[in-house]
Amino acid sequence: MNELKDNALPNAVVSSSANSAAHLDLDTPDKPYLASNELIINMGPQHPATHGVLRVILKLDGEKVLGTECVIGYLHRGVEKIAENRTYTMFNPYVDRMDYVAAVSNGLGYCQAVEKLLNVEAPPRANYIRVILTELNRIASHQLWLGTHALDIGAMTPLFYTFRDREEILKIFEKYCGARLTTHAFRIGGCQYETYAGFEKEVKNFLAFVAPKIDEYEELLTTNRIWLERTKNVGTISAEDAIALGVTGPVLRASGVKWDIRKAQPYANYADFDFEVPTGKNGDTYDRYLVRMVEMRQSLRIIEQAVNGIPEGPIMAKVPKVIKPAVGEIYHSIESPKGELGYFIVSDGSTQPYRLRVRPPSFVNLQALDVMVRGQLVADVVAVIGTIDIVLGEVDR
Amino acid sequence: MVPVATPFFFYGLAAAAIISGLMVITRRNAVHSALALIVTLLSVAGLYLMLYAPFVAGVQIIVYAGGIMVLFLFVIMLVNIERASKERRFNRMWPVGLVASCALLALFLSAFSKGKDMLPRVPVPQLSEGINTQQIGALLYGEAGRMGTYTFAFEIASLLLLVAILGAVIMTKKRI
Amino acid sequence: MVEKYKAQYGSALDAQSYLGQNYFTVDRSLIPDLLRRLRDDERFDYCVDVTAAHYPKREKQFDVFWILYSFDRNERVRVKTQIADGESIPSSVPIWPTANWLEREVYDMFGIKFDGHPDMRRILLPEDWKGHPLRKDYGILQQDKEWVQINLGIESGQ
Amino acid sequence: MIQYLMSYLGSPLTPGQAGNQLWALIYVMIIFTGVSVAVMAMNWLERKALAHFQIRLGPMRVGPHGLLQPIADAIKLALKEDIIPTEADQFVFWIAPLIGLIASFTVYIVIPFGPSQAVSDMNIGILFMLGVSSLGALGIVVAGWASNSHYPLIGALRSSAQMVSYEVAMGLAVVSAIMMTSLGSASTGTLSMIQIVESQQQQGVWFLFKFFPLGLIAFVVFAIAMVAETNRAPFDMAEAESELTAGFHTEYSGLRWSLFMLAEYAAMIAVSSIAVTLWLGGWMRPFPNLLSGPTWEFIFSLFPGLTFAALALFAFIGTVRMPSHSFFKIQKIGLGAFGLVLAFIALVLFLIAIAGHNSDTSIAARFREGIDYVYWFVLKVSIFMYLFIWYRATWPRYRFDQLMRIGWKVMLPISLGVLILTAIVGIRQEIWQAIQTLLKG
Repeated sequence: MNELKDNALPNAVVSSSANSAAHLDLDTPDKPYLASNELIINMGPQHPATHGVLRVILKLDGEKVLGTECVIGYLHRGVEKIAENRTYTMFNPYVDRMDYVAAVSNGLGYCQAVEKLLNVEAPPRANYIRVILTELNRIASHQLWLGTHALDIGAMTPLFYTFRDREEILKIFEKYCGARLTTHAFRIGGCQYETYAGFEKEVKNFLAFVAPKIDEYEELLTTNRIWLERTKNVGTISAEDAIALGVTGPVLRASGVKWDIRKAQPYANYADFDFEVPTGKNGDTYDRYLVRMVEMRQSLRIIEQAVNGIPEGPIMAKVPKVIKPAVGEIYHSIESPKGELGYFIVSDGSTQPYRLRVRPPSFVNLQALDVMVRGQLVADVVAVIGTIDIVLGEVDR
Repeated sequence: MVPVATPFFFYGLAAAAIISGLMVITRRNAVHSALALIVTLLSVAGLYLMLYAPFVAGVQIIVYAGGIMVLFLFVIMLVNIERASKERRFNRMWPVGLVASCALLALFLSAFSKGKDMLPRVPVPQLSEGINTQQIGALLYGEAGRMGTYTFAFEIASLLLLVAILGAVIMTKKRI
Repeated sequence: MVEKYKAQYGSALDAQSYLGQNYFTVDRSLIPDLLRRLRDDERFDYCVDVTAAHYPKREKQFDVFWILYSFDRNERVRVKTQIADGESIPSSVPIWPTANWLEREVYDMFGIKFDGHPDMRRILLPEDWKGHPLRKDYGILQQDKEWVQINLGIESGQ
Repeated sequence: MIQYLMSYLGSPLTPGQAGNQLWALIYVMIIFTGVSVAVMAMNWLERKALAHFQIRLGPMRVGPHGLLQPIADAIKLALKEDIIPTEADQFVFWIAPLIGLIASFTVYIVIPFGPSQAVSDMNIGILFMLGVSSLGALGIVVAGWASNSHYPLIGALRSSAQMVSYEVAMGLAVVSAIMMTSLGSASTGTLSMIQIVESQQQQGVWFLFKFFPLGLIAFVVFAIAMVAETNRAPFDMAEAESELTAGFHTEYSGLRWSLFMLAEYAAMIAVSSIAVTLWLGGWMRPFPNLLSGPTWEFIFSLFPGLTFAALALFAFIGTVRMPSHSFFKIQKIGLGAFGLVLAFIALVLFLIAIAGHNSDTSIAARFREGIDYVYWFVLKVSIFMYLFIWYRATWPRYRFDQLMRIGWKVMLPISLGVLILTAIVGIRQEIWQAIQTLLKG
């Protein structure tokens, strides 16, 4: 009987995934003759809206989602294993390859974690540079998120607008450190490069350039009826659920939890800056969109303050040539554009980390997908995947 | 208004209707049957056109071929086709069907043998194609203050359909 | 808080601090209990991470870590315990649902089983992969050649 | 021969009415090629316009400003490997694109490009159009099913439900326009496309403005429903690329896929033609009654020439503005030549207009009239085509349940209400008389 039923499903059913879909409870009781079937759809790993190589197995009743199962790991490169076989300095560029959209944030988290382990502080000027670049990177990451998210929901045009403006940020990165995407901008103990001539002016120009552009995106979407219908009450997650599922970043804030590591446990010199932490009320896709839009504006505020207040001075702290931290373990986390990005380092006193664990925000946030889309429609799945803002490089590491 | 190759089209359409009608009941695959049924409906629409009844032909296409058959296909697609096609096509009921079709054949044969005597000898008025739609309207709804011949029947039929729609809605909706 | 637990659990619990970060080193037997109490009584309602480290030369080969955070107290704490190879440990999914994937990853990478986990399967690596890559005895260039040959059709297995 | 030509050109009848099969065949061929070329042009235009909406350039490499891109695309698609999945239902998979294509091309039989510029003037014209274009849904449904794959199946289910529901609102909106044909001072109701336009001329008003705002509302309902009917953004559920990869044509490739595209664009033009015919006065130029007389005729007949002249001017400006690098040499020559062709067409059109103005019964006059009709019709249709592109660039996609909700809970009641109101307003005098007699008696 079961065999017959399986045959009846069109052949897109992933037969090879039988074991991975096992807990979706495929063995529903037999339906009477001519009953409509539940569809099992394999979304991805090659699908335009899964942002890379995420594979989601959807169990559908018509268009309604009864359950999801994420299959990840297609991009697994064993970053944590690599870390155990590289010195602290050598591993630094590798972290850029995790969340390649927000490489600067990754680098900042790693450098600060090792600095903490060594018990050194980066000098103030380095901190200012770090904050400027990290916040620029946050804007770039949110822009990329906005473009792809809007494209998932069917609005093509914002994608091109955001990419046009993101280009300006990447130009600044390129001028500063020579790379656009995987920047490797910071070193353990500070920054390697002094800012180039005209850096401040260029950043200020960018601020003046991008503020109206953000209005432009909002004009296209914020009050658009279709956008509202597609995002309001879609993928809702309550604050309790969000905390229980360990969701962080804009997704958590949209559920109404006012928690941002930049405020709660300030790192670098975020304590010096004046900025707001936006929160949402309903925890739906629209609130997450609004939160991220406000975050972009707040990032602009931070950058403005940082550029105006950037002090003179050294950019590197005194760090030994060969980094050899004492035996011990440390956890350090920062607020990456996606959420809490943590590094847990166990040192055995040698030049290489004994164990380096990355706490990836996308990985943990992706867990909430199932809660968010249950009972919604197929079209909402792509909207929710977009709104969680995952980067598969970080999910799979 | 000279009809073009009338016998050719008549026999062509009739043959298409009959062959596709046979295919409807012999195809194992329900979607193939549905497609054959569409061909049947379209051929019948063609026959209507030859009878100078373009409105009926148009309605046939728009309602049956365009609307109802799409819904048919919609339902068929949701259904377990592979299993249905594995079932025996002509099951236990075939003697009943045979008897019924034999009776129908006998009726047709008797009508045919008695020939034209059965039909009224009054020549059917040749209507112009142009006013076919208006005439249907007049028959169904009446014209110039006069009730049409079939107004009452038409309204009754629409009431029946409304009841059927209500029934369907109540059956499918769990909570009203 | 520390005194309270020390008084209750005695020598099975040891509270330490390194570079300003607090952690408990506890006996394996305390595990589901202590975590639950940390969540319920001390409001550590957010499980940041579950991870492990491998020490092949020790008798109890694995360190398992829970990194916890409390929104109310704005405070982080780590819980650390040691288990031997092949030993399993109670799952913390009933306490924090977020531990689901995190524990699966630990299982995937170290081969540590969690009792009571709803779905103890590999997460990043394919289900029938052999070996657990983050163990120290798993070489950095090592691969499950057989799996690669069968599933990807690559002759050399690399 | 010339006599024969004259006799046809002088005839106020369509070839179908005149029973002239040869002319009908020639017309069919002209329309078929015309629509195919229009689809290609539309393809280029859509990519270009969309690109400019999105601050990019669009195709620039194949020919000057990518003008030859559709041809390159067509060649590419024709030469591509035609893949039929092994598990697909071969026959149905093969026939599905043809159903859609035939349906969307057949409707052109009754589309009037002018009072005699149509293949045939059917007495049930609009009904025929709606019926045949509703057959187009079958192609999509069957294609999705035959692919034997999940995304196409869902796409097919979506599109069948969508088309059937929006057909209802669309049909009611059309009925309210048809009803208006019978509500003039001296006109009878008709379903014929040509007579609908003529009735607008007699009543001296486009149905868009008749019984304001009833005509307008019906038109808007139709304009929304026609986007849904043709599966275009923001109602492109059936091929929502971010959800269903490509919806019903996920498994199609090469020529078969291009047939679907051809059918889609042809259907877009067809529904736009219905809208133009029913509400925007079809082939009529603006103010045919108000600004009549030979002088106005002459002024309006200059428009086709002016349009082409403007296009030629654009081409020349583009030629001049092209960078003077050797790489652009061929492109420059190409664009200049294109401009010259356009200018030549403009010149011919001007000459025809002038010749037609001077003599009133000659072939030239007939020609001028025909060109005018087709020009205004095509102009109105192309406004709709541009709107289709504009929608696509601006709006996100609706979700399926929202789409159905709008169709059934908003559009259907509105169109039904408009229909009833139109009837009441149309026979208000009769109703008033009836009430008066009732009060007296």
